[in-house]
Amino acid sequence: MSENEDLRDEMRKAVADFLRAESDRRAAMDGDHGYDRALFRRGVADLGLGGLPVPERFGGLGLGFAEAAVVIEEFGRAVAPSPVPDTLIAGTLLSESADAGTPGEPGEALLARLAEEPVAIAVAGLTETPGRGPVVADGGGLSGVVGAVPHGATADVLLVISGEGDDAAVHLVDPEQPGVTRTPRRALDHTRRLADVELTGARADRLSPEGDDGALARRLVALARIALAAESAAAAQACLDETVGYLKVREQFGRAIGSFQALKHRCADLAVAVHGAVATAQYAVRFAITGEATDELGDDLPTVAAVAKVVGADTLMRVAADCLQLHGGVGFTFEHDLHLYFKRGKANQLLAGSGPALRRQLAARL
Amino acid sequence: MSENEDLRDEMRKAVADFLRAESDRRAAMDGDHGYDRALFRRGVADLGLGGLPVPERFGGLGLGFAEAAVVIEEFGRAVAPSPVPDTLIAGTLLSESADAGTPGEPGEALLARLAEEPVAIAVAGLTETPGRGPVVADGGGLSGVVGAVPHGATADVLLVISGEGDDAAVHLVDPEQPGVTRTPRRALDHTRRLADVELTGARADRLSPEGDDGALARRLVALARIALAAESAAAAQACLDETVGYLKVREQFGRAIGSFQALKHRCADLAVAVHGAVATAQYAVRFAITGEATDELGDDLPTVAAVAKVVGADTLMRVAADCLQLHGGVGFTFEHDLHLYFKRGKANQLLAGSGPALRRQLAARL
Amino acid sequence: MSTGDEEFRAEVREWLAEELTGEFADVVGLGGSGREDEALDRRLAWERRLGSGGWIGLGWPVEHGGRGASLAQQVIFHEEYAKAGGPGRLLHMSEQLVGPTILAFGSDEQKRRFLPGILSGEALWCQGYSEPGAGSDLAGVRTRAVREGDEYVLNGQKVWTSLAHVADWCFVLARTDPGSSRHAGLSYLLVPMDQPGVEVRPIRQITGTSEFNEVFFDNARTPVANRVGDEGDGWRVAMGTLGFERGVATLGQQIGFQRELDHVVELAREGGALADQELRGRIVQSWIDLRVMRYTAVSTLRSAGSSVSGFEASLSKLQWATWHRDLGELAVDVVGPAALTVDEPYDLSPEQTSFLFSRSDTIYGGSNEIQRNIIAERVLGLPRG
Amino acid sequence: MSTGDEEFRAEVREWLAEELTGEFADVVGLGGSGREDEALDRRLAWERRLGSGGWIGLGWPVEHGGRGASLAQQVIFHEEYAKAGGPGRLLHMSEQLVGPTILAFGSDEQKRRFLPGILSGEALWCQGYSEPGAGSDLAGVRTRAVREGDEYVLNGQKVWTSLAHVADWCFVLARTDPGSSRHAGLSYLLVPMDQPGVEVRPIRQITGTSEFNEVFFDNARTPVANRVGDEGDGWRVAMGTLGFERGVATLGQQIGFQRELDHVVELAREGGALADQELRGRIVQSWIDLRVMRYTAVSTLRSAGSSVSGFEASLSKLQWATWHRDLGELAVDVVGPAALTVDEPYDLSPEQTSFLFSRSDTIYGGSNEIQRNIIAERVLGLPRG
Repeated sequence: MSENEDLRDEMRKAVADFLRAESDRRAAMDGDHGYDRALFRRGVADLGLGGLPVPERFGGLGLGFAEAAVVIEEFGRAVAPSPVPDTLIAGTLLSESADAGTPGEPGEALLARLAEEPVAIAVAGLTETPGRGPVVADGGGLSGVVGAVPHGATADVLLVISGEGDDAAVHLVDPEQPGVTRTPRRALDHTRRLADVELTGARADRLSPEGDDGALARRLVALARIALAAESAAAAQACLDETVGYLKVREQFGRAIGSFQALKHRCADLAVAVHGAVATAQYAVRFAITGEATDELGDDLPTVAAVAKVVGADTLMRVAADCLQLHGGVGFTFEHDLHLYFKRGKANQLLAGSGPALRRQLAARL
Repeated sequence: MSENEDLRDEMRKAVADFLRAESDRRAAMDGDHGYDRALFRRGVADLGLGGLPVPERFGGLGLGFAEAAVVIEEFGRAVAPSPVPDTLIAGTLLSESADAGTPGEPGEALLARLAEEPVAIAVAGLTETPGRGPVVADGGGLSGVVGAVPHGATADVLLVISGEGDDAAVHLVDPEQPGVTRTPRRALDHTRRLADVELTGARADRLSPEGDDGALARRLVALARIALAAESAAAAQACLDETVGYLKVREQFGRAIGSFQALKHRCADLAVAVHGAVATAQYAVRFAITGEATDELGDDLPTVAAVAKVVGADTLMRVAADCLQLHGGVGFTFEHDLHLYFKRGKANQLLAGSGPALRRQLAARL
Repeated sequence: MSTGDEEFRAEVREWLAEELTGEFADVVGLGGSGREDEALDRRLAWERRLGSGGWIGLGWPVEHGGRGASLAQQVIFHEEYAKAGGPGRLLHMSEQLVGPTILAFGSDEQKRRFLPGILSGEALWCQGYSEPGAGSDLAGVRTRAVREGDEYVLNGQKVWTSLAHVADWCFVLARTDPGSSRHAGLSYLLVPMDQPGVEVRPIRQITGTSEFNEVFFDNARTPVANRVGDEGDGWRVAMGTLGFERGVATLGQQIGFQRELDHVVELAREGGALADQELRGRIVQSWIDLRVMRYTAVSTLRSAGSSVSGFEASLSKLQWATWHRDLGELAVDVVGPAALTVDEPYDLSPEQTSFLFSRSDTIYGGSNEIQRNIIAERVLGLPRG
Repeated sequence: MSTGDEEFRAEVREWLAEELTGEFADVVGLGGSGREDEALDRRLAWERRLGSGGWIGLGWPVEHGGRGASLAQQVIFHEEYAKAGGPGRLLHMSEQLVGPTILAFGSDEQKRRFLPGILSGEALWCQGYSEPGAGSDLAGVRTRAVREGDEYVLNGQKVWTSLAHVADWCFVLARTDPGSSRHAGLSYLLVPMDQPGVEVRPIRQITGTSEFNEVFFDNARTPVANRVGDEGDGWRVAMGTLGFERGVATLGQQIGFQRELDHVVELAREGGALADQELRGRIVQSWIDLRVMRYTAVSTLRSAGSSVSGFEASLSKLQWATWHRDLGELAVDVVGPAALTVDEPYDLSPEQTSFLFSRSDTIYGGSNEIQRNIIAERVLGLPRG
């Protein structure tokens, strides 16, 4: 265990250094892709980010979700615009399928590609699409409309969820085919472009084993929610750290405003919230790895993932909002980065199951 | 208007002085009645509290709900155990009926008695009784069980609500009859004893005019909720005033703890809440008097009364809870009066329509 | 409400109905929070129309060109204006801040010179108070004004100056005594914007738009005769009318709030959020809190003489700013995932604008924290820390 | 979790199952928050049984009579204890506060003399820290201890001393240097309770009951040999093990919390509150927050070496105290109007007790405000005010 922790610490540092040195967030979010394609290529080439979860027999690093989560956290901390997080989730799912012997030939080919070259994968169907039901899979391929697909317009491959509940299934879809129409959408959160994806009898390779009763789709949803939890918690930590630093130097009334007790206590409450969100995301990551059906409280993975998602996103939103207030006017300017965290917070609350929707689901368990 | 305001200021002062000089809250709340019966008699004799709303032709002072509310506020400020508030509400309702020419002979007789001698009236049926429906009125009298009747076991007269909605009606009931069984209940709030009242074919005089579609009962409920709002707001103000005073003298870390900004800001927020609750109660009192069907926001009296009740009780609860924390350990002792406000706050939240229930009703208007 | 007030209300309503359906039908609903720079020309024209109709400076004394209207009548005007969908006012700095200041502290000459332009709706003013180093702590002002003959020469930077790019004048708090600190040594100066020494740069905000500006004074000049009050007495002059800023406008503002909330309820009904336990609960609490604000304002105005106390101004600011900010967030939550996207290039929906822009409500014009300090120390009498 | 841990868990579970269904079946579920004085004799007997079973001082070094159990094993014990419904512990002050203090700072003689009584469950200790003038500000202690020959003579008043009426010993923070102030000049003294100079008066609380006491020292005496650490070094001694107070007990405590929450959910289901939008929302948020607390504790223990940091102790206290207090209020709200009445004379339901007694959670053992100060200054490094 401690060996893995060392590895993860190294990875954390490597990714953080890479992002700090190379990432120009402002240029990336305004560019054509909404992210820095060259940076993505270098990240895959230099750090092996694409092949990180891919089993070694396909040429990957053979690491697991814990290491993927570390990378996702660092991208979250920097609110870096990038398809890396979703690609890692997809890669993790594919690799698990490969370990279970069920990825099929197209899945295996994609794993090999991931290890080899820069491939951006987008996941479609995590977020409720207003006025639309789930994508339908039948003999004629996949059909339906999926909104709010992160980096969906620029992704090289789509992972699409069809159906719902026990009928849900995961499919690989090549976006470059007539049956797929992608409409890029500017997002409230500048650091994560979205797309509407329309499928009209799109050819697809089903990843879910027949008769898995929606298990693979549930797993994908859980991994995606946990990833959002991890990136949110890390972003909240970054936001709070920056703010505490600012409060130590910003003076008003002849003293550092960080010496005013009302602000200090607010920061203390935020620190408690962030600590809780980080612990919750970490717990969820570990639980996703151990693969046990339920934990000591009797919760299953979808439950733990929903809790983590809600806690992480709510914490980021709360922290960013409070930090904006603590900064005063300057946090309200576009030039300051705080609003990127603030908008990411709201986006993470709404993506992949909104807070109200997930709490409604959790309440149904009571 | 200003003449009435002068009168109300005088009354406020007279009642406050009376309570300060004569009321021994602790002895009263532990006594047999749960309130000081002798004090009640003197209040009726010296200040005319019983006959306050009673029209002059019945020997009363002929004042209105605005003046009754002033008295109720002062009893709230002192969390004085007394049937005066409920008696004033009942007296107001009866007087309004008399002005409309519909109180009937028993109602008129009671008005004359109120002006003459100490009569405590309890109102039964304001608070939901768990597991029980409303009281049923038929040819055989009133039947049913009503819980949580304030001062119900010691009252000289009961005002009972039967039915619900458009079928609701108000009745005068003599508690000293075989059809009425009263079970005194010790209350969480030491300053307001409660009783369960069981009616088995109890003789009753109906106050509601036939075919009033529940109007008089609705009016009674509204007046009772507004009275709770007024007493809650005044109690919250008293609680905050006491706490601010304490913070100015209590020293820790070598300085008055009221100089710590985190506590100051909390007090400021409480002051805003109290100010709002006071204004809300006053608005509701005035609206109850003007008798217009709706106000400029399109709200009717039941709506305004529900808002006022919720806001008043929630504010008292919040203020008392925060004041307890601000006092530290000493507020946790039975000897300190803070817990009386704290318990009154919870009681007022639960009596005459709980917060969740009223908010549910208000939400239905949206 | 007296008969006279009802007649006044009818007059206001009639005038607005006529003007806003006529020539100015196109300005209905424009401007407002986060959309301050919308259709500026048309709205400036509308201000002049208001001025010629005699609706500016309603409460000002008759001898200075006002109507001497009562507080109740001023409230009526703001209510009817809001109900009629009158566009966001551009002259509130002129009418509600610098005008009353000149009335209270200005010389006769200043009154003669500056008030008519405000009353006619022609003179647009902006506020030069905040600086990068003097936000919540206004007394930290560092902009200097040095006397040279009959003029002051200004150097320094102001920030969060809305409408500075179109304003004719700026009322500036500047340090005229170079050795002074804090409240002492400040003066209140009226500075013409159209001169080489004044540069206005828009601040790009969280919304992507730019209602606010930075104003740079680089040897900007204004005659000594444009100083309001004594030299060094600027703090008292500036603070003397700060409570004025709100007060009478509150009830009108709340009608706008009610309309915003109604819109959110409508969205919730259409989109299904009204059926969600949590969003429904937040909506009803917002609905209740708006009523508390309204009842508080009604109570304040009932008990007010001719002005609103500092406590009530602070309380009202804290109340509405927090409420409005929370409504902004509630609005996007009610919209749900559809609020994730915006139109190109970054064109926000009203709910998204409200969500983002309302974050400034609790900061500008005295942050929530400053209001809490004021209430704790000046109203509750709690000791300074 | 290692195999050894699983064996240890089985051992704990087996022992508890046997003892709590046997002779001590009657103590199951007794005591706990707000019911600290319930069935004291039987619970004291149970403490002795725990002691004879070797379950006290689990983590203490073997050479001092402990088991040298790992943090994980201590957690396992607390968890299994809670799951088995073990009664509220009376010896936590002994085992978790004074014991570790003597281990860390005591003389060999003190260790020989005092530790065995704690380990056997026979010596009951109470805490003499807080005073009427020294609540949140412990360094304001005014109780004096003056040296007379081989003894200290104590005069002063302590407050919030739970179990003082049955305790054998009190560990007292007293001022031994009369001219000193604040943290300097305090000493940590072990004082026998059974002497004429010690008077214990119960404090009647908001619940009507009396778990807490005032302790008056009126020329109370204790040998100088009963001072732990140097004279004047009492602050360091007392603070040295304050973080110890929580930590390992947290996960066990949370099992109790989960049980309380389950009970509230059950009440809500039966009484209909679960169908109410608002109460349902509050319940699910409480349910989520309990998980966050648990995950936080798991994370703390995973990363902890042999002790828990001050940050984590403060954080955990703030988290659980606030959560538990809110649960107390939620419980009566779920019960609804039925919570308005109590049994004669003032006999509270578990929900009512929880509602009232949990108000002390956020005050004692370092109030929420104190914890926030600690986190802001010592963890975030924000400057002192």
